[in-house]
Amino acid sequence: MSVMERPEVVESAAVSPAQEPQKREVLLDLANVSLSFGGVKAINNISFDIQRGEVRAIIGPNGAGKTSMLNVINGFYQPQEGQITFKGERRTQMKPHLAVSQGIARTFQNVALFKGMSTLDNIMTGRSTRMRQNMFWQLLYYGPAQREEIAHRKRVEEIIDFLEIAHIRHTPVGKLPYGLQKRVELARALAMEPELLLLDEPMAGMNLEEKEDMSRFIIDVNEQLGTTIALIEHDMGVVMDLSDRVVVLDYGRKIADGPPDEVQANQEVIDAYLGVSH
Amino acid sequence: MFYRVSGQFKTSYESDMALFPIRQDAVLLGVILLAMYVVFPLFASEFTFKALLVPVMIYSLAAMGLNILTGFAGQLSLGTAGFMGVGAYACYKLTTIFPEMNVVVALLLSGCFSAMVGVAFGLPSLRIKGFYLAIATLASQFFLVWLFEKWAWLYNYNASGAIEVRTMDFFGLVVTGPTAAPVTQYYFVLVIVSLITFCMINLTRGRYGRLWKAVRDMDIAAELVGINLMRAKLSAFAVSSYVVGVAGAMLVFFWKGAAEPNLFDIPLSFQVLFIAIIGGLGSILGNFLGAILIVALPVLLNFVPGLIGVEVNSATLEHVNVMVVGALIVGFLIAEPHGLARLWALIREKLIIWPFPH
Amino acid sequence: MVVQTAARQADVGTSNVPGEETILSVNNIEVIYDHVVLVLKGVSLTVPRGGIVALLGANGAGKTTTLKAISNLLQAERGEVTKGTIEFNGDKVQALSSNALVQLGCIQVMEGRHCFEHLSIEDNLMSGAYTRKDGAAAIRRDLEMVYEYFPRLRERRRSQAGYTSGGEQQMCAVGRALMSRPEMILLDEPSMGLAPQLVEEIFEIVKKLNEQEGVSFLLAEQNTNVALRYATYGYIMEAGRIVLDGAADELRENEDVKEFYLGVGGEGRKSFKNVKHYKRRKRWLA
Amino acid sequence: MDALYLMFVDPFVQMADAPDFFLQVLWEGLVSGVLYALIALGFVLIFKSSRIFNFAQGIMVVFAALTLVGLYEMGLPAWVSVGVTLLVMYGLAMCVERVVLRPLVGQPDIILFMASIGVTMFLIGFGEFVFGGENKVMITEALGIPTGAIELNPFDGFVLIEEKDLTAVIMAVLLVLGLLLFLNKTAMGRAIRALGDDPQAALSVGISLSQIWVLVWFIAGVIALATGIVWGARAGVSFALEVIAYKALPVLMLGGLESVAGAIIGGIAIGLLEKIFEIYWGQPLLGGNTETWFAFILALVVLLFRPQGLFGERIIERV
Amino acid sequence: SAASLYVPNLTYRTGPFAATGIPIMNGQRDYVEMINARDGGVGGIELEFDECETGYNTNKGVECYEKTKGNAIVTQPWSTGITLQVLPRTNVDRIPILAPGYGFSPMSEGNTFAWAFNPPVSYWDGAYMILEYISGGDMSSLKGKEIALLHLDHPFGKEPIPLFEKMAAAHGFKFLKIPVGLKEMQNQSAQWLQIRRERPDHVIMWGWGAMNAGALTEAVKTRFPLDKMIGVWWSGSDDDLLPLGGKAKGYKSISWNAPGDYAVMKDIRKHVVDQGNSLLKSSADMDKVFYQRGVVISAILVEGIRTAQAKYGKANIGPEELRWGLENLDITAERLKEMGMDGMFAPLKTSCDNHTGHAGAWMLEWDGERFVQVSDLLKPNREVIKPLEAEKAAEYARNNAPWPGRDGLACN
Ligand SMILES: Nc1ncnc2c1ncn2[C@@H]1O[C@H](COP(=O)(O)OP(=O)(O)OP(=O)(O)O)[C@@H](O)[C@H]1O
Ligand SMILES: Nc1ncnc2c1ncn2[C@@H]1O[C@H](COP(=O)(O)OP(=O)(O)OP(=O)(O)O)[C@@H](O)[C@H]1O
Ligand SMILES: [Mg+2]
Ligand SMILES: [Mg+2]
Repeated sequence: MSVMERPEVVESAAVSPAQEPQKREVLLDLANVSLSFGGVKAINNISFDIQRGEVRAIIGPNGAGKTSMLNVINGFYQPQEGQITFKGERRTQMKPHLAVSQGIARTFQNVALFKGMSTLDNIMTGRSTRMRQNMFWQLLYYGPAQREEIAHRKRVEEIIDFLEIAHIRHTPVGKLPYGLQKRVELARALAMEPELLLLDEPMAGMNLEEKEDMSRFIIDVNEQLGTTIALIEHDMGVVMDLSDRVVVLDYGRKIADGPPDEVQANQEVIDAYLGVSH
Repeated sequence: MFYRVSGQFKTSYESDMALFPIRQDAVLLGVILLAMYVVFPLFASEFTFKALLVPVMIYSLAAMGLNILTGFAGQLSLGTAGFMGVGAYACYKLTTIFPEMNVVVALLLSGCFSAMVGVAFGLPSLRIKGFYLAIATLASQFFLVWLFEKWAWLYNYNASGAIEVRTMDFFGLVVTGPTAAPVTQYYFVLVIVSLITFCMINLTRGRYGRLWKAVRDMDIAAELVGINLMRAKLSAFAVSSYVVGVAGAMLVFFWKGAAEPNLFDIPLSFQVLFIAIIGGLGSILGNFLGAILIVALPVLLNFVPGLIGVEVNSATLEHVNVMVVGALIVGFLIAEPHGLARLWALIREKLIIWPFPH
Repeated sequence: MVVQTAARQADVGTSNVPGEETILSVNNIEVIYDHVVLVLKGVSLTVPRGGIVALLGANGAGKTTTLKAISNLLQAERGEVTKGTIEFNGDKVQALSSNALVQLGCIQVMEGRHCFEHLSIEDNLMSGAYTRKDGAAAIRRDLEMVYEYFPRLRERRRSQAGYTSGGEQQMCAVGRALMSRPEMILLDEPSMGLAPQLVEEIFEIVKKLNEQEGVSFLLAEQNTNVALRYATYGYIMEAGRIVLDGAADELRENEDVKEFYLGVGGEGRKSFKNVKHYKRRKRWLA
Repeated sequence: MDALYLMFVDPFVQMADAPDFFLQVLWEGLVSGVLYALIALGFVLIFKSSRIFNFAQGIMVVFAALTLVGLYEMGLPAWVSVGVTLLVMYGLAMCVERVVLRPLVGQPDIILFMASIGVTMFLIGFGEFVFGGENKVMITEALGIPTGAIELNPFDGFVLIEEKDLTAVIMAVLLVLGLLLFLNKTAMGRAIRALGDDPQAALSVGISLSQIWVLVWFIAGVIALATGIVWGARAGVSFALEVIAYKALPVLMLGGLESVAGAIIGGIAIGLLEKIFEIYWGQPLLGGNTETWFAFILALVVLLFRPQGLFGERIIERV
Repeated sequence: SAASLYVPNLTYRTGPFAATGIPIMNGQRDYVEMINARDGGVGGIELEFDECETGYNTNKGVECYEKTKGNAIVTQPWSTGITLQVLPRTNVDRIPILAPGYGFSPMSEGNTFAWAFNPPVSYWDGAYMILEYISGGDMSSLKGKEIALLHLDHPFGKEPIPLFEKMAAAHGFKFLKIPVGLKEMQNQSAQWLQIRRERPDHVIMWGWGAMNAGALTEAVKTRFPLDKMIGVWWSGSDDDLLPLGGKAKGYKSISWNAPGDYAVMKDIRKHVVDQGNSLLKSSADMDKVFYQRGVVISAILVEGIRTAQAKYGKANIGPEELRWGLENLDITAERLKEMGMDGMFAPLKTSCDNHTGHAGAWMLEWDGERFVQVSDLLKPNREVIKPLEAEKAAEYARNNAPWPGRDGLACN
């Protein structure tokens, strides 16, 4: 069992190398998606796609429907209309917890960590979909179970080093300052080894220094692990610098889509979102 | 000081994930086990066994079961006593239907029954949350007790309407019934409790422990990081009810020797819940500390007037007793809402950084 | 460096611009969580009447803790002020309960949009006026004012706050604070999660309130850029200590502030794309 | 076949055969329902304002009743002793707030729940210490509660309506209306609802927890007294009365923990259904005494479809 | 201590059943106090009467038993639950159980339950005597009648059922069980609706604690003819009836002690109550049935001690001797006179195969203020009951095998 476990882990450690920019295939495609809550139309007939290996920014004023969009993508909300195609497969009804096994991981706007658990355990939960050992061995915490634990622990430690959170390994996340919590959340998402990583305002409430670190991590994830990233962020600087393409939402509608500089110049976007002083 | 962690370096994840990353903890446990296995049996009187040690053990186990569900998986349950009842009645039926079945086997099997019932009553938890679920578990509580009353087959149509434990031996050694020596019963209970405790510690620090805690802390997020809520919750119910069931069986077989249905009514549920919470939710150690407090304290309180030599009639004593216990519970909750276990953790932290204040 | 701050606190203690009346002064407070975690290690700051003071600093520096300490919200988190004094309008307030403080005219907008989930937006705003005695009419007027400031809230006035977007909740929280007609507002990260032009708006509102109603502000902020543009004076916190303070424009010129908080290196704004993997040690930590 | 008949046909035949009896069943169900609702009200109010699942409500009923009777036996005029009892309940509210709630502000629900059980135990001990365990007789005439019975003769049968039950029903309805007005129309009411949502934020906008908690617990105490009077008038006042608290729990599930209206409607629904079930199904087919669990199962089934009960607040799940 | 005999009592002056418990406990206590005060104890040795509070809770019960058994000569468990738990242990600890009027009926089989005693009558006796009274001495007159048993849904409440069923089969009356849940005691509308529907000829109540008051209120309310309602002796407490006063006129309750102003009561008043070392709230309570029942219970115990002392010729007897004493009680009418309890309870004689005595009981009726005796001494028909006892006793022994039984204890 565990003998089979190891290679699987090792192999995943060195995930598929980064794709080169050209000949990008579409990873996720949304066509005419609409979602409404009672009266509120959170998402109004929106279509756009995310290509493998790119950093796709989603911006827009508050309440535009960005978060809802992510929720639709990873199946937490079921859109009333439209289709979603992921890795070439039309998605029908999907249970949220299956998104992970399909390769979609995310972070949350208002940090959604398991407050009672240590940083390490939080990240380990990201591995739970990959753990197989049955209750019996767990009871004894011996043999396969222990080996499995250790294998995954190794993987998690790699991520911990990568994100430089080794020093808070054993602290309960509830006590961590906001910025670090965001980082742990990213770590947890990475632990799932996703193909598509959804980041909901990863840098909200951070100061410049931390934003720089965070940007660096995001870039590295994108380039080294070749993970595709969908990014919601309100700091235009970050968006401009990191993203390959930007989609702009307003009141649930799509008002612009394209390369950053283009979007930034778009008058509608300026009025709806950026305001004059940018 | 005793808690010097310096000079203890972890060279492998194994050692870092070992039960006791800090040596002193292991030592401390050793001392406790020594006391339990050697010292107490040497000096304890029959009363101490029957009214203190054995009940404390059994209640700790029950609380541990509950703690799995409420402390680790965050599903507040008020139906513990009901599941203890299932364990007890199952064990009774097993031992009467198969008289030659070994006590231990019967005991462990009876746990399976309560586990099944537990899962059945756990199903609503997939939809119902918080106090609504808590009250829902009360439903199981009332329903089960009603069943114990009504379904005469369960108590073999006894005239007394209660279940009575006959004398049974474990490879020649009498362990149940009136003729069993208290000390043997004590050892028997102790061993089983230690074993289950060991397993529970492992379970809770491993994968299942993480699943449960994740569900407890934020179940939506848990679902979105790929945890199957149904699996996590039901497994919690199963494991919890199993332990609780075994505890219930032991309660009747190794302590009381007979039980009427309403023994398994709400007061027992609450008592167990108290232990779990005063002891500390989400901790294994806590259950023992809690049990010592909740079970032993009232017993000891009864002796106080005798010791300070005042003459109060038993009723007044009981009133005061209840008041004191109630007040103490509130007091402890205020002093340390996270329970005695946390209190200990804090002390330990202070010891580690001793002599520096922060 | 401890020595240095100690020295600094000496002259911070009373008021930053001499001859100016202070509305709030925090003198060398120390905060401990859970009886063990020492978070604030002697923080002092003062806010002049009618001033806007920015409290800057990395995550975990202790900004929120400071603000909570001022309006006595620590108890619920098992934290306590173990040293130092806090004065509002000249009288000591650390003994007062938080609602007493609100009645005195000092209210806080907490970090992370604490709205009343199950109440409608409007009820949320109204609850802000709980301590007011000056009659329904006045309250109505202010409600209108808030809606003027935040039209988005008017649109969602009937819906439960729990179902509004992050930004909407943030506005709701600020609006709610305004409803109490405070002399002083403690703003904890008002810009967090707000769209750029909303951030500007909020700060414009802050400025307006400050100029028109003479409300004083102490705002903990990550967005140093904006903060220093609107603030008159700034404190920079790290690891539970004030490490640097001065008039806003001075701070904007400070090399380190530039580098670490404004992100303008020698050659204009540097791109996030090519941030280097090293950290230069800050001078004040040297 | 036969079983099926007994299950699905016979009950209704019986209802048709003895309509006057059926009416009586309905009335008794209604009364029981109202009595349950009265206890549930106390729970709801406190839960709404502080997210405390106040288990002490049951014992508060006993305590209030005992105090009332005790004072009366000491020779105080009935209404005076009511007044004094109210004072006592106010004192109790103060103590609970000072000693229990304030130190525990911001703690997890379950801790507060436990604390309330601690309070329960304390009150039991204290109550028995002061009043002793003997049965007491609730004062009714002295309080102007009629004790006669009205006899109606529909369908040339008879339906008995106890006047004190009637009083109970009217009293409950008035209480509910009053509470609804208070909660939804006053600033205090809004504050109470706000407090339940987020104490931290409530503090920060200057809502005084202690003030509101004392108030709420006092109101709960008043409700407890009302409950104590009507229950006491039924079955005497003793500590056995404490178990009636459990009868309120399914009502809470069904009606929703935060809903005053839910308490009364849920109460009546449960009262009626459990009575009908017991009489026409429980007793003939299940050996009776199904009332101990029927309500719970009923509520459970409802919850499966509406996890927050019929009128409870939606559980908001956002990420 | 050598200077006194330690007689503990596992009381329940607290908890939901306190109301029933307190008066009895007072009676027990005061009689012993009186014996000590008046005669300086029994056979010259003082009785140390000690109470251990259980609140009717079995956990506490076990605890109390373990605590007191050390130097106790008897244990009085006072709850069916606790009795069941200590019963097997008494064989080992060799302490007699005294459970007057409760315990459970098969205890009469002394050969099985060597250490348990439930004088003067058992529940099955009670059930029989009630039927005897209803039928006016001729059971066949019950034919075609319907008799409802309103009972607590709890082992105590269910105990008489086997006998009623047997009788119903034998004499062709319809027997209807109406259980009352522990949580429905205060609100029995459902049960009484059923009674209104079934219109039984008689309602026999097997109630305890708060159930009695609840039932009587409902009975009055639903206008059930109270003279058709008869309670077991635990459903005959003045305190349950007083609130209803005249409304409950005609309600009957069988009792193995007849209330009255006996010489012994005067002594108790003189030596205990007036001395102010009784726990009674008011001395008027001395006339209440339950208080006097408590007195009778202690009286039986004291007689047991006397008998033992006489047999073994020493004052300071131990539990084993007391067991013999209780097994060879012979309280004749003369003896009752000497005790100042003439007519207070029926002459009682126990033996090896009769640990109950089956002395008989009287029917009491509530006249609006108090209970008054309305029948001559009723006696159970042993031919009917004994086989049932034997059967159930054997069953118990079987379930608890290996059951020591008499275990070599010599008879007489
Ligand atoms: N579960 C829900 N129920 C009701 N309305 C909802 C729900 N989720 C979102 N909404 C509404 O949908 C709209 C979009 O919400 P969303 O959270 O996606 O905005 P956003 O773009 O993320 O804004 P922000 O940048 O402030 O986070 C908002 O008006 C919000 O009120
Ligand atoms: N309840 C608590 N218990 C223990 N430690 C805490 C608690 N709350 C905060 N802390 C610690 O106090 C320190 C300061 O926290 P605080 O929230 O004040 O920082 P901050 O400057 O507001 O950070 P941010 O900019 O992210 O809001 C952090 O290191 C945090 O770990
Ligand atoms: Mg969002
Ligand atoms: Mg902060």
